[in-house]
Amino acid sequence: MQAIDLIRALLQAPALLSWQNAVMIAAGLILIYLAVAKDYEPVLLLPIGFGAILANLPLTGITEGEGLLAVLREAGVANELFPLLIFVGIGALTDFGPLLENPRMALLGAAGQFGIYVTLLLALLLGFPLRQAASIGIIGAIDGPTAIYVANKLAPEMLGAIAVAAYSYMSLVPIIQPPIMRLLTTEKERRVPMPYTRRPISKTARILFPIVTTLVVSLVSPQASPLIATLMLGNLLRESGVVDRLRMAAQNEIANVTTLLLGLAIGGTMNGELFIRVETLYILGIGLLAFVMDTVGGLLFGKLMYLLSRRQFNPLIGAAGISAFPMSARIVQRVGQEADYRNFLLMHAMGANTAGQLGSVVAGGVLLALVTQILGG
Amino acid sequence: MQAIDLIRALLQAPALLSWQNAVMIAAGLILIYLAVAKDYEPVLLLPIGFGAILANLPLTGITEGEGLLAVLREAGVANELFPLLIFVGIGALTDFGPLLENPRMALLGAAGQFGIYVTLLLALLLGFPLRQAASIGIIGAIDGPTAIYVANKLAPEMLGAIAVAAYSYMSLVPIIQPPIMRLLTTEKERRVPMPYTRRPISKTARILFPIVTTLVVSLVSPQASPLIATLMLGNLLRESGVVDRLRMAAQNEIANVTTLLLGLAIGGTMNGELFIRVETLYILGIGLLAFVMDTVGGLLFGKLMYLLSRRQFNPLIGAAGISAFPMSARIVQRVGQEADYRNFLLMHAMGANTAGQLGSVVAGGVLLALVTQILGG
Amino acid sequence: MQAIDLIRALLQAPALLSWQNAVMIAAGLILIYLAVAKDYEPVLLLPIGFGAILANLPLTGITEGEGLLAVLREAGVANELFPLLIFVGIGALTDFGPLLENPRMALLGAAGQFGIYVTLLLALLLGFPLRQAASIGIIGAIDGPTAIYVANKLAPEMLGAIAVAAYSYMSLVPIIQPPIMRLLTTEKERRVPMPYTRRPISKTARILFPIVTTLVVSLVSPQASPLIATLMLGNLLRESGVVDRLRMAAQNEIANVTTLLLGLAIGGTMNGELFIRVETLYILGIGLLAFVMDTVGGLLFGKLMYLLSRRQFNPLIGAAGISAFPMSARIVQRVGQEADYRNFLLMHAMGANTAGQLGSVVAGGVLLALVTQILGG
Amino acid sequence: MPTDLLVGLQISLAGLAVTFLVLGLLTLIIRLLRWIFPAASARPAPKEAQPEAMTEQQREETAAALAVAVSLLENQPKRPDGDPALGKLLEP
Amino acid sequence: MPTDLLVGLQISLAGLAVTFLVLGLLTLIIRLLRWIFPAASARPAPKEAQPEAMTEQQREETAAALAVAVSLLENQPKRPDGDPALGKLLEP
Amino acid sequence: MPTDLLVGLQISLAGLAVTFLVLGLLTLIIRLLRWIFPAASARPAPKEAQPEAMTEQQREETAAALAVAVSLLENQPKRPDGDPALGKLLEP
Ligand code: NA
Ligand code: NA
Ligand code: NA
Repeated sequence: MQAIDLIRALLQAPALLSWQNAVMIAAGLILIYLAVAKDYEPVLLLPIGFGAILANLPLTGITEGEGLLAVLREAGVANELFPLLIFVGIGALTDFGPLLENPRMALLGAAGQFGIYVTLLLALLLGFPLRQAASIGIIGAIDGPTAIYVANKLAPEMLGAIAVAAYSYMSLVPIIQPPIMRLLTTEKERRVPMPYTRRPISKTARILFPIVTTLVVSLVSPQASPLIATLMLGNLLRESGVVDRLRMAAQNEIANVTTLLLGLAIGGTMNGELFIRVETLYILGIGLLAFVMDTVGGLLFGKLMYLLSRRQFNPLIGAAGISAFPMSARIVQRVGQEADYRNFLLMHAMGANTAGQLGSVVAGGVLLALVTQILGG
Repeated sequence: MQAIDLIRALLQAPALLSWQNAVMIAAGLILIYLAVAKDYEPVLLLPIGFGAILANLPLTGITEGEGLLAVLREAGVANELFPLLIFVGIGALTDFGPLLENPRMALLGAAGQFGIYVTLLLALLLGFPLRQAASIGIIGAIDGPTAIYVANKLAPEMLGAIAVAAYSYMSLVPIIQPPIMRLLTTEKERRVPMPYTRRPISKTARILFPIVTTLVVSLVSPQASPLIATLMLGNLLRESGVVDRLRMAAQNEIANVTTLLLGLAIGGTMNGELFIRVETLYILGIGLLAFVMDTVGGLLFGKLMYLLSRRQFNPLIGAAGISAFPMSARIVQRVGQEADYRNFLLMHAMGANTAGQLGSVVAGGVLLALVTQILGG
Repeated sequence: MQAIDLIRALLQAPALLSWQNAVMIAAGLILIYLAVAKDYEPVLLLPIGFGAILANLPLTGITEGEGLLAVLREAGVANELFPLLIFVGIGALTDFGPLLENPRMALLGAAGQFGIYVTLLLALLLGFPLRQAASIGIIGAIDGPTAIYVANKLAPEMLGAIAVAAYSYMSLVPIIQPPIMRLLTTEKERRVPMPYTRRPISKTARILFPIVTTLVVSLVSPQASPLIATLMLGNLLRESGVVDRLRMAAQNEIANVTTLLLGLAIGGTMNGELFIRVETLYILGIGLLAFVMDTVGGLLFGKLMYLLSRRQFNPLIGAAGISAFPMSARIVQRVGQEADYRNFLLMHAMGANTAGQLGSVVAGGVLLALVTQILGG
Repeated sequence: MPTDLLVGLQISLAGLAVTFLVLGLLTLIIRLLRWIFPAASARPAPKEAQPEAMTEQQREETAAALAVAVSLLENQPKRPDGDPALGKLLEP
Repeated sequence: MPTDLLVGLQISLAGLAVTFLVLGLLTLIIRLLRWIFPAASARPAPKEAQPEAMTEQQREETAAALAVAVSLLENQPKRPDGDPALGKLLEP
Repeated sequence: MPTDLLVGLQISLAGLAVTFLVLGLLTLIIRLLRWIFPAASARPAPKEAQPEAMTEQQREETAAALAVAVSLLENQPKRPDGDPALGKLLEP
């Protein structure tokens, strides 16, 4: 064999690049573009996009055997380690104070999961089997780790699309929510003033909150236990005040390293041959609907509270009952101020927003339990 | 099946909560209370307590298969990775200078392991088989990573109780040691002044110390090699002065992340059905005795040195020969000053205290070797 | 069995220490000496040296089964995870700006790999089989992670020696390169002034560079894909400017922790019985030649550019086409200034130097592909 | 298909119900926690997370520092100047 | 042995050729990137990596701060002094 | 049972003996190390961990900085102002 033959034999990869690969590489580039130019959840979409590119380059072996992306998938996605570790970091970063001050906001966190079920039904109507329909529905949790956790258990073949949808739509909060909020509420409703009086919460209550929440949610919905437990563990590290070393490790080292590796591994599942099918388009489309219906659910529940409270409750706050924290609370503040510049809804909306995070986890666990039960029995 | 039946089927977990689970959840809460309110080794007892709670919530699957706590146990406890990595961090944080300045303090680090053997004998008397008795004895090392390392090799079923005992009793140093010190020494002994003259140690000697110690301990006691090697590697990173990046990584990132995950994984072994038995009470009780006997051994050896040195040696320093660093050195300083306010025993006690750390590791390795040999032959 | 017999049975390790073990322990001490006293790549040579010592202490079990070094080897060397993660960190630290400003410098990064092939041929002449000869040749990449990656795939039994050679010789840049530079260039050539005009590079071009490079290199040389992809991922984290959390995690936490563990694991492969053989001496000797021939190749190509550019190109810059970044660029600057104190070659040499990093990765992947193809077909 | 949808509807109803149930429970829990552990009368200055042992430690370090001072005064000829490395060694 | 060496020579030739090819391609790519995406006319001040959302966020925080100020002025008897914890809560 | 206890006693004796032996060895080792590598006569100022290459590097950077300065002076019309990004590029 001559050197020239060797070279020719070497240069096989371009010929093996299928059109599906090319499309997915383009999709990866778009994700990176959205991350960099549009700042759409860049810490996840950039690694996912890069991983998607790598997964579609022929002959690299990077997604198989002991290839890098296969190793990362085994180490942290298949066993759900990475999303759970990220939740420890999120918990360490989240201040549940606004919710502790306004406990009635908790119910909005349930209403904001409405889209999960609408989506589930629509997916069933479109012919998806139950476990796939539920996985699509979970996009309505608008919560990356929860979506990854549930999808990986019920329909791992859809993991890439669902993760991308969950994280992308989280970034679309400032674009999608305001028109829905204006459509579903009247000017009068949006102008309802809600005075905010800070209520001090004792340190003991702050420390017991994550522990008791873990106990109650785990007992009522055991399948949600790993999710709620890690989120609450992070919060306990934060509120206990005696383990700052661990809190910093959780919110920095653990969260950052894991986020990078999780993003790469998820991108690594997006091989064109598996990914490019009409189902993927459905997933992305229905996922968007899930998000819209979450907002609708939250707003309608907000309107109910408006009525029940004799017009003392600004229904806009309902839109913050999704888990996109703290973006949707900020949107509520902004839209509320448009109606009346003196409106200060932020702290109320923060309460609803953290409740939305809890609601997403609970809904994810409950959905997992229900589907497992039905399919198992 | 109706929605109401689904819900009913879902809510099974509370009914499955056994009294053992409830007791262990209470125990987990107590550990968290001790960590937060009493500051008892919070970086370990808080994660252990939280892990113990999680391990006793029914149907979560978090300790089995690919559940989070099972994954962490496999990744870092079964193979001893986590305690060894923590030792790298401890070594990077420990200044052996006081011991290098006062090498005769080294022997006190051997005397401070006395409790290990008293406990071992007592456990044999109480009917524990040898490998369990030795694991209980290792609580007398009063050193978390060593205790976890040895117990995991000899009696993994006792890991949770032994780790909890080791870390809890480390925290009790300020409560338990002073009365024993006052009981076993006379006022006259406690007042012995020990002038401290700082002796400069060359950088070369400081750098060679961890290397030579690794060589000697490994050759004399190969089973102690992983423990001493990681502790000394950390110290070499520190003293070499040329790898600050690695030193910081060892004492921060590696130590913190590993501590959190190790604590969770150990808590995860504390399932009520396995944990609640009379043996556990014995372990906790005898472990406390181990700690007391360590202090006694150290003090008696200190009194021997007092006599041999013609009353130039303050026997209180012997109490610092355990590995609870730097707490017991501080206690020695405090009790010494009670007797004579001019007493400055801290630096001497620091020497004995770092020797206690070495002694614990050596004693752990030797015990492991001896038991393995007897059981194997 | 009496206590004294037990002790005697315990103290077997010193008798089992073979002369090979003793030699390797001495070698480990020399590596640590070079790291600490000579500052030769201490972040790697110190852990490698320490690991080599541990691997040669009898009966510790630290390199077998679930021993620490075996666990680390499995976790990050066998699957190439650690070198690739280190590359993410290196990419995050590398500014490819000088290369983007002077793209013609890229070719010097190819010329600087000349030694790989000279070495490969020499090793074949000396009777090494192809896969070993190629692994020895890869020392000529003068790039630690690349050498480890390739050697682990082609000749894992040589991993220790090759890694040590690659990192040691990287440190010898300031000693070895200057005489060769003076020998192969004339005073007149060395005095060629190269004015440096900073050319602004748009942010878009900076961001697209790592992505397009990944695509092109992966398509032309798929076996190089994991290496180039991780290097470029790190650079994308850096240049994108939107994921500073991830960039810091890559260049600090990930790089530092991985470097420490990789060094230990590689040292752990250097057991005397396997390591001490005449081949090892050959490897170390030929490796040094590889380095010299890289420099020669770079300089000769520099002289070619000198001629082609009508004496506008300073051939010294060619010596920076190896991957020892940024040491060789600094050497070029220094030797250039010796000839004419007004010479400012640093930025040009930086361009060639970063190109050398890319060239090393490409050459490594190409070599892997060619050898795999020949041996497979 | 209709069966599937029926199952889906039941899941949706059950899921929404349990989610509201849990979040409702959390409302009660929060009220309960606030009732059992009320904040101190006036709003307390935000207590920085300082474990008790820190003050314990500080006390001991002060004691040690005093001891050093006394010892320095008494041994002045032997130890002419303060040891800058001591502070480091006293660190936990 | 000669066969081996021949193979080695071919590998060397092929390897060097492909390496030069790839690095040559990179030269072209860089020129292309610079041509398609030239830097803005004058050298721009190094644009610090500030994602758009940050300014978005800043705008909102300013709005919120103003709202707080207005609300404070209007409710002065009820809330006598500014709340030092508010700034923390406003953080993302 | 008595056998077990006897074994335990032997383990205890052997264990204590070896532990004292090893710690005793360490005492000797420390004395030996201090004897072979004594600290420099007067107590040296604590030498901060500065690898040699750093000063090497600093020397080169000074040289580079001088070169830049000269080059700037000579090319003043072409490059009107100092380049703020240069310092960054000179970093290792
Ligand atoms: Na949600
Ligand atoms: Na001890
Ligand atoms: Na190279």
